[in-house]
Amino acid sequence: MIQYASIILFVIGIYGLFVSKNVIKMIVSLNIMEIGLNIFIISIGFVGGGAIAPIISSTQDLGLIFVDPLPQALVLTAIVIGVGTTALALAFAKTIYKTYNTFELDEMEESA
Amino acid sequence: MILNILIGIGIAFFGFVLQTSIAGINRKIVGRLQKRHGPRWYQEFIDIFKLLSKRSITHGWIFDFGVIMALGGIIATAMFMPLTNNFLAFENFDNFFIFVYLIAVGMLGMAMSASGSGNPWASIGVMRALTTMLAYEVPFLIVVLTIINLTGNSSLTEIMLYQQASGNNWFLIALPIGGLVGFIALMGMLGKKPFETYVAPAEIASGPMVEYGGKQLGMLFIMNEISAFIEVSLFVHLFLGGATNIFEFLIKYFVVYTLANLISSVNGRFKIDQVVKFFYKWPLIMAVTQAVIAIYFGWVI
Amino acid sequence: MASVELLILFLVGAGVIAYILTRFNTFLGSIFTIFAVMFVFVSLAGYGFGMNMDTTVNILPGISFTETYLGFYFAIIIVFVYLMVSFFHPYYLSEYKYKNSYNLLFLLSLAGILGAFYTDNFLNLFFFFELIIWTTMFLIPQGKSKEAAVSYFGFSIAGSVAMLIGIFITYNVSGTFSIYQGLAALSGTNAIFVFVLFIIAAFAKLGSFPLHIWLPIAHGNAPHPFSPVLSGALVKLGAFIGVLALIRIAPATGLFTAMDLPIGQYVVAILGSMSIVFGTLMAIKEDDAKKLLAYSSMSHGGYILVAFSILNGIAFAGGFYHILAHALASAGAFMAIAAVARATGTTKMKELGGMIHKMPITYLAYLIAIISMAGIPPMGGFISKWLIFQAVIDKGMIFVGIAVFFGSVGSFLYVFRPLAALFLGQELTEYKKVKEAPLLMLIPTFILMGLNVYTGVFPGGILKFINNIIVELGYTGIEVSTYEINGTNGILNPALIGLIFAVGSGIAFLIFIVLKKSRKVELMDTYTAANFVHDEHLLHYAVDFYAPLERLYEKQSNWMTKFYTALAEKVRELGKLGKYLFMSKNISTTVFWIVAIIIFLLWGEVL
Amino acid sequence: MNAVLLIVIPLLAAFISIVSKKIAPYLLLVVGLFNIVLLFFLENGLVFIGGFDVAMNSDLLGISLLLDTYARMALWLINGLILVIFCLNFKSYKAFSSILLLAMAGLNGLLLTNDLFNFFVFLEISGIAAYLITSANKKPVSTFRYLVIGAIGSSLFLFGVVVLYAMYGTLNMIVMIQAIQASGNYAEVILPFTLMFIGLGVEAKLLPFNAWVKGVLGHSNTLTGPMIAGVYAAAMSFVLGRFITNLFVFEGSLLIVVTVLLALGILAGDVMAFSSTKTREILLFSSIAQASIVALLFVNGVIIWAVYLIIANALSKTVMFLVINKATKDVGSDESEALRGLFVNNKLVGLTFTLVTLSVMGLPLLAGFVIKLNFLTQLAGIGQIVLIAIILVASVIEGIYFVRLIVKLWYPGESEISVKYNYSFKAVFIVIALALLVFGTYSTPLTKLDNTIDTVMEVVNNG
Repeated sequence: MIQYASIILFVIGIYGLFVSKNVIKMIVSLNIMEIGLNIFIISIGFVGGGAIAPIISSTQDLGLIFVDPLPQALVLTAIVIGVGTTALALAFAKTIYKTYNTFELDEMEESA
Repeated sequence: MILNILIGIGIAFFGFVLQTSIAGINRKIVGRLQKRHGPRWYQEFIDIFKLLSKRSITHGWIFDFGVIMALGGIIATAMFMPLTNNFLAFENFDNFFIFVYLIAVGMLGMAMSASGSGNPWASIGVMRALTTMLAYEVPFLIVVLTIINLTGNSSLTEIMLYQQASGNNWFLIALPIGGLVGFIALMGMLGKKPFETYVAPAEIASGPMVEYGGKQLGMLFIMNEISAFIEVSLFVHLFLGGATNIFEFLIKYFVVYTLANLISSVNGRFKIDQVVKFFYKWPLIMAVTQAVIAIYFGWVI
Repeated sequence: MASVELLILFLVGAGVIAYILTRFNTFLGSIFTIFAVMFVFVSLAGYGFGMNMDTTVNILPGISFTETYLGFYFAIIIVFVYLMVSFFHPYYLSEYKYKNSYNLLFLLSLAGILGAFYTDNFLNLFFFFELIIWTTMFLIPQGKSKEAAVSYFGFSIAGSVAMLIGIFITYNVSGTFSIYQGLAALSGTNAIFVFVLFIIAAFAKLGSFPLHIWLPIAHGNAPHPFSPVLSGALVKLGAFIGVLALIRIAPATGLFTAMDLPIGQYVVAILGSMSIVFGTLMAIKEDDAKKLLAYSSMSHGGYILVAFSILNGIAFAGGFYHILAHALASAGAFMAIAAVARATGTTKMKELGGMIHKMPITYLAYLIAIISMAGIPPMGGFISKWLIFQAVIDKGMIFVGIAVFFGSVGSFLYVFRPLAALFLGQELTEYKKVKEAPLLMLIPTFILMGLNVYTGVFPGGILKFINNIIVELGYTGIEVSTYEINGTNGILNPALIGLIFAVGSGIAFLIFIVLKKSRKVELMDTYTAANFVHDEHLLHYAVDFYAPLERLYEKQSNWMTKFYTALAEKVRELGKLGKYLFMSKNISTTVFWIVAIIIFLLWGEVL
Repeated sequence: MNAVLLIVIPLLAAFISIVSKKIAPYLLLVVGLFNIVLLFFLENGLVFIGGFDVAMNSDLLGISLLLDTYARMALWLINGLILVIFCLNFKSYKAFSSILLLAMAGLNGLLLTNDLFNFFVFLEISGIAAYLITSANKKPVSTFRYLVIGAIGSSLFLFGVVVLYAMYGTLNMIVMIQAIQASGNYAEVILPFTLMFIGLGVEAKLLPFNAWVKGVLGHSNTLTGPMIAGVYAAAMSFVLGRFITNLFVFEGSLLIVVTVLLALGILAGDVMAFSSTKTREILLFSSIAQASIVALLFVNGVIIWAVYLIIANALSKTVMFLVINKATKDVGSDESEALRGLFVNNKLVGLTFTLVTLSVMGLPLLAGFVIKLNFLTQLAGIGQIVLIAIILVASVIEGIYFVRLIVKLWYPGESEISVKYNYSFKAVFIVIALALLVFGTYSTPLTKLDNTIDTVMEVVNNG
């Protein structure tokens, strides 16, 4: 079920990109898309029957059912990368605003 | 070989004499047509020899070289011409294409010397002569293509023998439309009235001949006569079954030339592009239909 | 035992040396080029006629040669034209922008030609073709126009690409790249595909009807010493491919009953005859002498195509002989025009007149060349035209006949136009001080004059060699004795015709000499119907020489150029559409395409 | 001496260079040279990082790198080109050395890694480096557009990787291939492969996904032009080749769609180049067409000649972009009319540019011809006559617009323009032009290698 929710989030992100002409809106929809993707990755690793987060604590670590740890690790890196790209995008957004003082892509008179 | 050459020169000379005299007779006939007596029958000879005896001007070496080349080419063509089906200078070398193309050497010589004379009338006259040649040549060659395709041989004597052989008759009758096209083309070749634009005396001061006088003009007259002889005898051999003896040849020759002359004397003169349009409309269509009928359907009367 | 491979390497080396020499001094470099080409010609002629060229290959990787009469025949003609033209280099190269690369590219293209005609492997044939194309492409813009190179390159590349696709189809069918096994293994629809593709290549190189736009542009604007090579030699490459396609493949398409000729061959014959007619019509209209000669090469290319599409020995003999006669004639004519252009700086007939007075030898060279080009007896052109006429008449092809006859008579018209407008007529004041071409340039003109006459009067030797080619191609040759050629429906004795013409001219000369000598009068003193004309420009009839004839087909004359410019425009519009579709500024188009592809793919499978 | 140094050293240098700006350019030179030298000593084979080497025989846990001749050639080309491009732009773009180090690390990682997720990470790293490089164009909007499309592409790629992981439970490429071959169920594999193909297609400039190319390369300068068109294009084509030949299983409708896309890419690329008058646009559209040809070759299994084509294209595009961008900077506009007669007073540059363009067009005596002829023969071998026809028609159009460009550049218009190329530029041009000429005429060394340079399949079959 959670997988469908994440795919819907992903599609909303894509729709946002498809429609918006505003730089900031694009960055936001990009993030929505990435979040949808990350949730999807997490949902891949889910194991039924009461599995718990894959954290081995000092008290009781034997005989427990853990959720698949690999996607969790992947998501960590994916989120970090998402942050990196968004930071870069915002930096570019700042320079765009400085040069054209507008965020509307089609108002800028720059050539193709 | 020397004997053949002498016979050839004899034929050329005979052709010249024959044509000049018949031209003289025709001038009397046309005169009669116009209710006057017309000059003596040997008037043409007198004009030519008068011109040859006069002293005239020249416009440089090309002017003279052209005239010599023209007369030489025409004489060479006439030497190949067979008179009857067994009397000709060079055995089985009388190929049809030699005549068509050696005449071209003559034309080229005259054209060169005319435009070499520096007179714009002459160049315009040469231009008109070439355009008329372009006009009448193609339909004529199509009809000849049919004839050669039927007889299977392009030498004139073979064509003559094919027509005289029992069972098939002259091409004028066997290929009626072809014969008509041949005659119209003959009118074009001879430069008779409807297609006389290239020597039109009124418009371009008699075209290529404008700068000539004296011996050059005389030589060109001789050239004109011999080329008329070649063209008419070509028509006789191709369409009227040639001749078994010399008298038959003379009669046919006279009939054809006089007929052409009579038609010419009652006609006006085409403009040069009318000539081209005319030849590429009716004669070409007739020639092609005749060819299609004769070659593809094989209906030869 | 001259080896083909060594000749090619020698040429490449000579090219580099020529580059260095011309950098140092153009005259020296050009002289070196002349000797280089002469060496190649001599060694080729020495060993080639006896068919004992050494075709082993030890240095060049992946290249194999074989010796055929066909290849040798083409090679010897083209090398000869190269040799004749190289005599012109010393006088022309000084005013070109990139002159030192001129000799290099000239020799490189010659190496390509040698290779192309001696190889038996398709890929090598393509390699040498492309080499010739791009080396000659860089030579053309040294002349007047730059666009000439682009259209020349465009059509040549289109032709060689069509050939390459044909090669790969044969490779796919026969599994080998060897020319002779490959073509033999073709059959059915494959044979037709390859035949069509090779014909496109032949048409592109020959400049025949549908693909002829580049011919006048390239030949007209090429540098003066290069256009004889372009029209005399390079056009023959197209004929070579034409021979491969028309004779070697000769696909068994349905038979044309009336003329028992395969339909493929008949279509090529029709296209060939259309290029004869259009070439002649366009040439009659043309004012620039070099463009006029370019159109004449187009119509002669048409003759060659017609000859090779009629599948019998006579037609092939006519075709091969015509290749030789046309090469000599058009090379001679172009060189005469080049000599005039060097002396006066222009080839436009409007601005020229009366060149005969100052350049008589060039005039004679041009006269003999055009007599052969128009196919008039004493010269070579007549023999090949006679043979082709024999074949056309024998097969009873009426419409091709019309075109062939129209072409031969029309050629008489358009060759005469430069003669009258350029050489004869009034002598214009500005060219009074023009000098005759220098001696070095006259040597090739004399050689070509002699050859034109020789090929016209004694064709026996050459026709015997051509018989070897025809037999090699698998057809019966024509019977040729020392003096007589007997075609299917007639015997021709060219020596006799020459002799009789001489006798006739002798008689006419006799008449001329015997009579009174006429008084020399200078040109301005002519009959002008009583109005006084002082300027000879007015008396020189050169502009719009065939005005009444040109008016008849004025409007339809540039259909093809309009068609190709429209084609180029269409491709440009397609490009703009592509940019609009895929390269638009906003991101939504890319997103749209991504989503579209995913949906399209998943439609059938998962959804 | 293990392959991971190729990634770690540049990464380390990138961080150091951020700390001290002065030594950054020299650091880049040293690291570049080190990489090239190191490549000589590394031997082929799988390399494990992260302490799981004991798992060689078990199910290959942990991140592994694969080095084979395929990757070695790619790395040589990439590192060499980055070094050369940076040396040429040493004075003007000194500040970009840290970004170039990052790009070097990312690209080396891309070519070496054998792990799919690890591949996504390196894709992002090199992507970010690319966005930063294009920022040198001073055109923030087109850079931003490149960033957004690049981000979409890589997230689609990640989506595909995760779906594959969900199906086959592993991220290691070799185990994945074995699993796919075992399952043999074609239907379920379509979705991930399309997503990954689109993800890679964006970076490899394949047709529908490359809207960003026009903006980025249209305004490129002597650094961004060669980097994006030369280095990044080559790297992405290598990676695409590796995926297409080994991982992707193209059959049925996917194969048709991909082939149609690529064929359309070739024709549209050349037609768009034909219709553009700006020189840089002509070059970028022709590189789009070349990229599609390379992808098409990989789809049809012609590996070795596709690799040579990538190398030849990378070298030629670097030279062409350097020449044109330098001229545009001096002249001010890149309209082909404005650049008329560029080579009149710098003949040497003109000669090398012409030779390189002839090689891209595939004319004899140059490497381009040998490569084109061979890959067409291989295509003919597998009966792809239609593809050959499309490639050749496109090469006709390409020939025409390149000749039009060359003729314009060689022959001056009315205005005389003066463009100065310093010696380092000329040296690089001569070396590349000579290499193309030598390999064009004497082509036996090219035929020594063959398709086995990509050993992934070998490792898959025998462990």
